[in-house]
Amino acid sequence: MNVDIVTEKIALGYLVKVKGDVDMNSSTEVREAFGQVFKQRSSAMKALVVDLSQVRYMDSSGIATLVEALQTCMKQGLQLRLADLSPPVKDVFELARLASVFEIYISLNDAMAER
Amino acid sequence: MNVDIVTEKIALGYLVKVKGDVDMNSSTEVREAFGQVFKQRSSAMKALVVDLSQVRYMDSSGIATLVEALQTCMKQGLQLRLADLSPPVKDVFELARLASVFEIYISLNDAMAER
Amino acid sequence: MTELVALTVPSHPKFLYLVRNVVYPLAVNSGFSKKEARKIVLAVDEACSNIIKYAYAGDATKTISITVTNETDHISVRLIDLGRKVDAAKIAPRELDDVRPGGLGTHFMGAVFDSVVYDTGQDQGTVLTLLKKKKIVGPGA
Amino acid sequence: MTELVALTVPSHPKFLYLVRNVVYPLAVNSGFSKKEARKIVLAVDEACSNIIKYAYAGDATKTISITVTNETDHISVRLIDLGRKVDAAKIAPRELDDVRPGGLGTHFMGAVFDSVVYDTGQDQGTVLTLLKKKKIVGPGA
Ligand SMILES: Nc1ncnc2c1ncn2[C@@H]1O[C@H](COP(=O)(O)OP(=O)(O)O)[C@@H](O)[C@H]1O
Ligand SMILES: Nc1ncnc2c1ncn2[C@@H]1O[C@H](COP(=O)(O)OP(=O)(O)O)[C@@H](O)[C@H]1O
Repeated sequence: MNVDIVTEKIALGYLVKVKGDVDMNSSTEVREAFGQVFKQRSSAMKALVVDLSQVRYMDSSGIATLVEALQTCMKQGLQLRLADLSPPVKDVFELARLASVFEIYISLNDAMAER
Repeated sequence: MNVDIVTEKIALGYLVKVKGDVDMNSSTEVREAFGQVFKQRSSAMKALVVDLSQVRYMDSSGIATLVEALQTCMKQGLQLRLADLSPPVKDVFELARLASVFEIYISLNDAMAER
Repeated sequence: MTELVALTVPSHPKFLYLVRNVVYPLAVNSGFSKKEARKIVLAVDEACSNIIKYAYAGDATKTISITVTNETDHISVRLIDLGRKVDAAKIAPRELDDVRPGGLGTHFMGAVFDSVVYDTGQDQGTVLTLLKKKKIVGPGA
Repeated sequence: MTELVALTVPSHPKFLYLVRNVVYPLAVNSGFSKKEARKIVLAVDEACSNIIKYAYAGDATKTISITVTNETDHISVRLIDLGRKVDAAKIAPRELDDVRPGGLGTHFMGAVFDSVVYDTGQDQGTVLTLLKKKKIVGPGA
């Protein structure tokens, strides 16, 4: 109910679009969406792109979910690209001083560009 | 804070655009905006058009304000035209069974057309 | 299943939006449509306005307590004030064809809720209980 | 001027959005910027999550009470639970350069609020008081 997740196959690998509130109630759904992507893992896959432009709220459980995804990506030799952070996401990244830990792209286009 | 009101001079007379919540806290502001229009009254003025498309909420104090405005309009020989009722406004009109009392226009364009 | 949410606000109309902010999503999450939820919010808002106007005669320094209980087959909203007791016999929604400002609030409450009960049996103030049944979709739903 | 709003919700994470729905506009209306208000909401949400996780060990049938008090020079948010008492000595926000999931909630509370006080002096549970000063614009503002 509070979060809407859409996963799409893209040239680079997968795009996960997260919309709504990512809190203790809904972060499990985000984690499951990432889990699905990791299951589809193939050698052609280069990156997991996460569109955060429609996130209205994110708390530490959302951050924890992203940190876990980053750790799985690193193990699997994948890039985790976070795109177009909404103001509430920027706030929580700022407070957690996480901006340097993640690969953050200003726009979804930038994040989806092959590199 | 909960309501935003913009008044414009138009060919027919005046257009009042109401945005936000019209409740016991803010209906006075709407009443005052109508009062300003009634003060500007000239013989060239035919109608007071009220754009209700951006009203997120309206309660009985909002209805009371519109009924008062209708009464003043009738005394002054003016038309009161309500345009583009938002769903919450439609709800409260339905519950108050007021749809037949007011001149209601589906769109602002219709309401602003000379007749 | 009984889920109870309680909100207490000062008896000033500037806090009515908070009541709406709480009641609307609770009504939607209890299974009412958006349109039904909007009407529930309207009726509760009118009940709060009446407490401010009549029970407290405009005194903004008192409090209004609202509890929303989500049960399997209904939602109930209870409004508690510590003001002048309601004379329930005097509360009569006006005839709708009498077009004039005022008199609509109690009509809305009756039109939206299945039951509207004023209880003045406490030492102080009034407890107003509004109850609306859910449309049960299937057996055990 | 003291304005008090109180909200009580079940200790289930699906009610956290209600806490946010109430705290955000109160913070904005008390004079905080939208960005500050978002951070206040975040810290309060984390405090509620911790009550659910630690004080109630995931039991969703208990209650969390939140009061928000808007004073002339500060806003204070008080969270009351009736669960296992906090061992305040054990609550230490983790070092931020230790990148791992978890340990951020208490860091957020400390970063956002000017004071964070856990009181276990009651018979049952914990009272957490979060306080944030307003930037006073002029004398007497
Ligand atoms: N909480 C209350 N306490 C005392 N009297 C009330 C209360 N609520 C309603 N009333 C009485 O019922 C009448 C009808 O109320 P209502 O339908 O809300 O319309 P209005 O407030 O516009 O008159 C009021 O005028 C008032 O006399
Ligand atoms: N209300 C509470 N009751 C008991 N222990 C708590 C409470 N809040 C926090 N703690 C303790 O403080 C630690 C840090 O909490 P926090 O920073 O919110 O991160 P996390 O919950 O992710 O571990 C928790 O792991 C827990 O041991």
